[in-house]
Amino acid sequence: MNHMKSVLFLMVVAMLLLSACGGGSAATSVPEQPGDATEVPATDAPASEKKVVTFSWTQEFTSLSPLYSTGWFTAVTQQFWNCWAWNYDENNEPYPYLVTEMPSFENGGISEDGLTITLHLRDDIKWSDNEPITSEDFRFSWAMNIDPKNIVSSTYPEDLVTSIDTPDAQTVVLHFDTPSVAWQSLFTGIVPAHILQPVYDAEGTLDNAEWNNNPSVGCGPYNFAEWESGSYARFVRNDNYFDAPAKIDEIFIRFVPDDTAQTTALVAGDADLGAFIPYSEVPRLKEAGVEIMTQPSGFNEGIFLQVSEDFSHPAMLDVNVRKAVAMSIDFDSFNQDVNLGLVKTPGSFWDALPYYNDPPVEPYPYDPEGAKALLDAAGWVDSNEDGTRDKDGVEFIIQHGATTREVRQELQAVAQQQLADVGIELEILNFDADLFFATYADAGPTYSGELDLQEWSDTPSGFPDPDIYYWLCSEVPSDDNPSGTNSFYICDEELDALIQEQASQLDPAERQETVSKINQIFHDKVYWIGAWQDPDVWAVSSRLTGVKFSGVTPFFNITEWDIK
Amino acid sequence: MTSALLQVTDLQTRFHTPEGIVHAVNGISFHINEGETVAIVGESGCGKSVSMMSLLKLIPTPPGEISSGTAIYRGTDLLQKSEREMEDIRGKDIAMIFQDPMTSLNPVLTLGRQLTESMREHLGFTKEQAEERAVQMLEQVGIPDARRRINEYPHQFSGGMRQRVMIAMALSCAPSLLIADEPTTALDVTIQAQIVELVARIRESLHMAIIWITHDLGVVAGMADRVIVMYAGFIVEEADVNDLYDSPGHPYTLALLAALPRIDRRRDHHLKSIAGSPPNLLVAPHGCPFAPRCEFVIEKCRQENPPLIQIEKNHSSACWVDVKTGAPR
Amino acid sequence: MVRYIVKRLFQGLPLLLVISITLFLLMMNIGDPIATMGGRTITRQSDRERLTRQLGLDKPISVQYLYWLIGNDWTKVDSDGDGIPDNYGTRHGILRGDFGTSLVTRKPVTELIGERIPNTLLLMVASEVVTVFFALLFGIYSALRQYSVMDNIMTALLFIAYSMPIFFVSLMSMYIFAVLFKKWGLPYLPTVGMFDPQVGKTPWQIFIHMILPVFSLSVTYFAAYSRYIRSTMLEVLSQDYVRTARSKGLPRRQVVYIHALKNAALPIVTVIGLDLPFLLGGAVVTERIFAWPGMGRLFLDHVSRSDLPVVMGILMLVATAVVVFQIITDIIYAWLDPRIRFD
Amino acid sequence: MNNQTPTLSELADDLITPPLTLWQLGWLRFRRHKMALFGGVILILLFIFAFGGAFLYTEKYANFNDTSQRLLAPSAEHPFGTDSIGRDILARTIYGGQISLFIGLVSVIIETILGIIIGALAGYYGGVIDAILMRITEAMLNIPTIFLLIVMAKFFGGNVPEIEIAGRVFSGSVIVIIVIIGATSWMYLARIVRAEFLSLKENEFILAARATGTSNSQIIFYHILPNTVAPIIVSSTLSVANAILAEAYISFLGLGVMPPTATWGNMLESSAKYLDSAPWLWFFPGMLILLTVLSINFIGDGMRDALDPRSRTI
Repeated sequence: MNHMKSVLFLMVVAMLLLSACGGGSAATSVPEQPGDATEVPATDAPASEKKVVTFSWTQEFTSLSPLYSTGWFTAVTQQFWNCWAWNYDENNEPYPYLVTEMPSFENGGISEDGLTITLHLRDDIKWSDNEPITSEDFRFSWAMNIDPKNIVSSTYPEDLVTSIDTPDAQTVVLHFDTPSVAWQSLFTGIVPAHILQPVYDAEGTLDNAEWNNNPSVGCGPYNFAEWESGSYARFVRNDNYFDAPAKIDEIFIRFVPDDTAQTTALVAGDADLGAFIPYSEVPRLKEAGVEIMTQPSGFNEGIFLQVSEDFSHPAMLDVNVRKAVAMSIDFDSFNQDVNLGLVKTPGSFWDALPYYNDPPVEPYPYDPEGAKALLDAAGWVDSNEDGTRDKDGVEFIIQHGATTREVRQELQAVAQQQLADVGIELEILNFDADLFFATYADAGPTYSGELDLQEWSDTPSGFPDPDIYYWLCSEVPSDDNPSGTNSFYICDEELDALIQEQASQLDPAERQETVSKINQIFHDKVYWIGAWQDPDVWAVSSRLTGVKFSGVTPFFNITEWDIK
Repeated sequence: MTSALLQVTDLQTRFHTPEGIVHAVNGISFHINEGETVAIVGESGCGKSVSMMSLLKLIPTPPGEISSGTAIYRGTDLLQKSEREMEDIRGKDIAMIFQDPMTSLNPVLTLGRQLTESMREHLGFTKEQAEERAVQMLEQVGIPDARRRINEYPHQFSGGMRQRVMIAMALSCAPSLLIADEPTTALDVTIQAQIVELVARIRESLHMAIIWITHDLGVVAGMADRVIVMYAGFIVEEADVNDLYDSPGHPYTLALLAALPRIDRRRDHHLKSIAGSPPNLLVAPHGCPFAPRCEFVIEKCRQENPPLIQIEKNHSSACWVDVKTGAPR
Repeated sequence: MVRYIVKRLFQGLPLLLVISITLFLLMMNIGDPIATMGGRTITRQSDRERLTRQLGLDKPISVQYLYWLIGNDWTKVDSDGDGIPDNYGTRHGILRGDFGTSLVTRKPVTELIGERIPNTLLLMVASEVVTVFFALLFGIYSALRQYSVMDNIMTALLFIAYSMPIFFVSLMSMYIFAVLFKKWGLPYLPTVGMFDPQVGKTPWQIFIHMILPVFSLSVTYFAAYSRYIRSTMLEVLSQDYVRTARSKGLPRRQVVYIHALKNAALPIVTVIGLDLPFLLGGAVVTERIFAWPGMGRLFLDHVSRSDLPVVMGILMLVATAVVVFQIITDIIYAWLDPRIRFD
Repeated sequence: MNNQTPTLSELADDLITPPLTLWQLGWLRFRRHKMALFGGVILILLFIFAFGGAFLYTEKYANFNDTSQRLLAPSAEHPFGTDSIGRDILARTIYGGQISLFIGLVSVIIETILGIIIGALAGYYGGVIDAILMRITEAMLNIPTIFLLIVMAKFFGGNVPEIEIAGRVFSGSVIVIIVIIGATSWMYLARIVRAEFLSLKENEFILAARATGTSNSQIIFYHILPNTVAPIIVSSTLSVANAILAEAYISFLGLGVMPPTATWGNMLESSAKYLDSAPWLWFFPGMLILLTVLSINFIGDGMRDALDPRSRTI
């Protein structure tokens, strides 16, 4: 005992070295742990025989299951191993994938009253375990989505479907109470009934299904292989794929937490593909020979104006004043300088949908003198000569709130200075996203009435469908409606009617007319000011060939990609 | 006269502190013969411990500095030796025991370990041999049940016991010189006597020289052959023990003796304390350092520091005044 | 001894309870977890109401805490939104080892944390070892040569290192060892991640990816520890028993490494022992800068989405580790110091 | 530097030093502490930089942006270069420095007040009050500070309007940061104060004061507290450095002071992106933080040696 103790005494240092060995052995044992070391590309047969591409994701996906996934990166990753009923091409046009043709009035897929939609499935489609994909899988996917025992991420638009009939294995009949354009957003990913039905029967929920994070069976060109949280995920070619097999053998996704890391990896050739490239990183990438591809995905960065008798600054109720605000900020120069001329200032919320942005709406030009004139005319003058305009004793001080994203803060600073030049004082505020978008019930900042200008990037909700809903009067939050999303408190009867109308117009031509009217109202009444187009920005290594992107299903032609 | 075991000449030790240079020892010279016991007496801060630690080069340098002097031990100068060579002297030839037995033993090592390590180092003993010897030593210094207690830690012993352990430790390599730095000061009076007696007994059996540092003249009366009195880093008087007690040759010694309770004094005799406080060693000595407190002070004392001169056989004193007559020398 | 440990553990429990209640109250206002669940778009009203109910976020805070603490499998909950409790809950509560399920990833929190702990420990233990090793080296060296030129230079350097914000060290080291070295054509170090996917997760890869984060983490702690060890050693070296050991003619080595270091080890071990549990939490800033997939990054990722179960799980894990390590440190201290006995 | 000069009593036996008050002695010791003096000079220069610089550049200029002048390398016109929207970094470090130093000082005042009150109450009254307060202290110490800071920053981050102080407009997050730094850092000080109170309250002069019926608050504030000033000052000085660092960390993580108010910390926030393309973005604010923390640490160390020689450094 005594001897032992004196040994330990001497080993204060050694003790720590011991723990070092612990650390060291952890390091050496790591490679053996997840999957076999033999699966790691480098230790496998000659790397040249195997085509491996590395994609870098700045955010890790959450769950892989289409039911539980949230966020863009998850949805995008599904393109590798899961499948949608229809895909979208590089023009964001849908084309049939699991179905034989897109349902329409013409081919009878959509009934005259718009309440029944019939999908005809291909008969050669199958899961990666060779089980056929049938109408039952479709029905099961839908049923699981709306099952209250599953805490899925979103039940929209599945909850618009009242029932599904499956007369045979290749026919899926959807029934609606009211015609809805949102049908196009159905079946964005399906789940295998033959795998998950037993799980649901046993557990009463799919929430904890192992398949969610380890989807052993899929239907895409690749199979899920492994996923190590915080580090990487791997997908290998699905040899049972029902379409033409992919040319690249393996997709390695590496999670890098920030843009700098991503750029470094791309420049060094450690990554072949990067998504969500900030414009500030573009010059470095181009310089290194990395190709930058942009693909409209419906998103536009924009300023949402709060127009409410109850909350807004009185000046903002005047449409001419709102016009003046729009004319006071030099978005073009900002996009030229800070966004490096890669994007334009959008005039319309539907900027990425030329079909609906027709006739195209142009943004208000940068015209501080014109803005001053408008403000003067509206009665907002600097009567007390403190540098800020005022009227009836009320100073023209408005608030601009956004999340903490850097480029937004930069625009805020620029806007603050430019608005000051025309005599409007802008207070700028920033919040974390989970605070910024907190609800009326949680007294989120956008609902407090404090923020006259609210800035984020958004898209028509069913892109490439032009549907929108925030501005509906029914979305105006109140104590009775605490989850309403209309943080602008805009209840414009004309607008409300038009938004409701387009939502059930299944005929594209009629729809185009309605949306154009909405588009014009947005512009004329200045409910939304476009800041910059926010397309998907991809960085693609020059060694990749055949690369195309869609703004909806980005990897629609992943099977055609190859390595030089 | 036998040749000196240790001859110290002009030893000077200073400390470089942020406040300035502390002149702790200012050129002292003395000797000690084989088997002789010399007591060094003085108030706290007079430099007696520092001078002894200087001999063994135990002064932390920096800030300490042995600025001059020689210490010839058996023909070689200790002060010229390297640290490595000193390691062979310390504990083996010259051992030391310290004032506070409570803090002088390492609290986290067993007594056995602390007792045996110098024997293993200096005498090349095996662990078993050293332990055997350690038990003997402990028994010799009066620790009962030594074989068991050797595995215990210092905190399991009382102060007196610890000082006995310290003595056993110091004597384990049979040194020819033992420096005892106020070994009894921290102890109870009864224990003090036991320790003094113990050291005296061992001295006989080992034929060992002892330098006994103390601020208490009473303790040394019974055992010292010679007494050296130090003040402010100087030796102010040196004499055989009886000469010193009978006819002190320095006012400081006189004052020290006056502060001592004596059995032959009348009960109502008041003990005298020495007025004033010891000098500030930061100031370079000028004149006699005791002058400000001295009853016999004359003008010369303030001008010039008196050298140590022989006043009788084996009796030297550093004073411009003959304390017996009060007249200048 | 066993009684002492049990007693200390029971003393720790109320403390952890207080911590958990306080943190839970704070959690209620750190943001809306459902706000960001819609991905890039705003969560729909119907989904929000359903999720709030299904995740139990509509319950009063006391009930939410209770469910978190002891689970809800003993009571019926309303899962379909008709206002009538229908099914027994499925949660067991943290007291029974169920940390809950992440609101964001729907994975069990224990799994999420479990995946990250090895990475964090790898990084943190490595830097602790590097730190302590060099701190002992430097601390003892400069204590033995107090006031020497080297000691003064080192003290000044340590002060600078001690004052370095970790992100500054990180950025500087990345700039020098990755950017500039690359520019100069020297072998340069990787800056982010744990390994290069092209090469695979080999020990060598992990090692070279660890260098910069370990360096950045070590600089500050190294300085603090060195200064602590130096002053502890100085204090010990001025003790009487060290003088005794020297007066016995023991070689310097033995005096320093046996007599002095053994005593200095007591406070040093204490400091290290009390610091160890904090390693679990990882280094938030360092892991973020170097993209290290550890607990710190997990915390940041999930706190930014108000993922209460994960955030609470990490915080409670660290708090518990602190309590446990205090006890362990006490026991080791007592074991090392013969003066302390429990009985 | 840690001037571990052995006291004279350790060297020689005892040496009488001329009687000096704690403060005289402290100043003597401090003055000798070369690094502390050096730190003092640097800190004064930093204050001159941050507050004197305001005479060279207006705040409006510090916030003036021109996107066509972005990311310019240091030049005669912009000695520290420009940032991502063309603001002058020198001017921003000046105004950012004011806020950083302000946050450091004010949050330490809060910390000190909290620490003294909690430590004094616990130490003086003992018993249940002590047990409860020390449990809370322990609880706070059980969570790594950076986690506490993040959680509290989010807790208070919900709604922070701009505020106006002395004619200048700040983001309300300045106040939030000050409060949360103060609220997460008082624990060590509370422990120090408690320990001092525990040892002092049994002293004769306190017992005497009690015996003569002096009220508790008087004893606490007039009798005991003045005797604990030295360790409090040392601890608080070092805390300023920690507070400035805390602000930088939390701002670096994007949870700190919000724009348009610049601080050295939030200037660093997104600069990692420009690691190699525009290193001046992170170099200057980073360097200023380092210098400030360094100089305060020097001063704190000097003060510790001067006023509180017993304490051990870490």
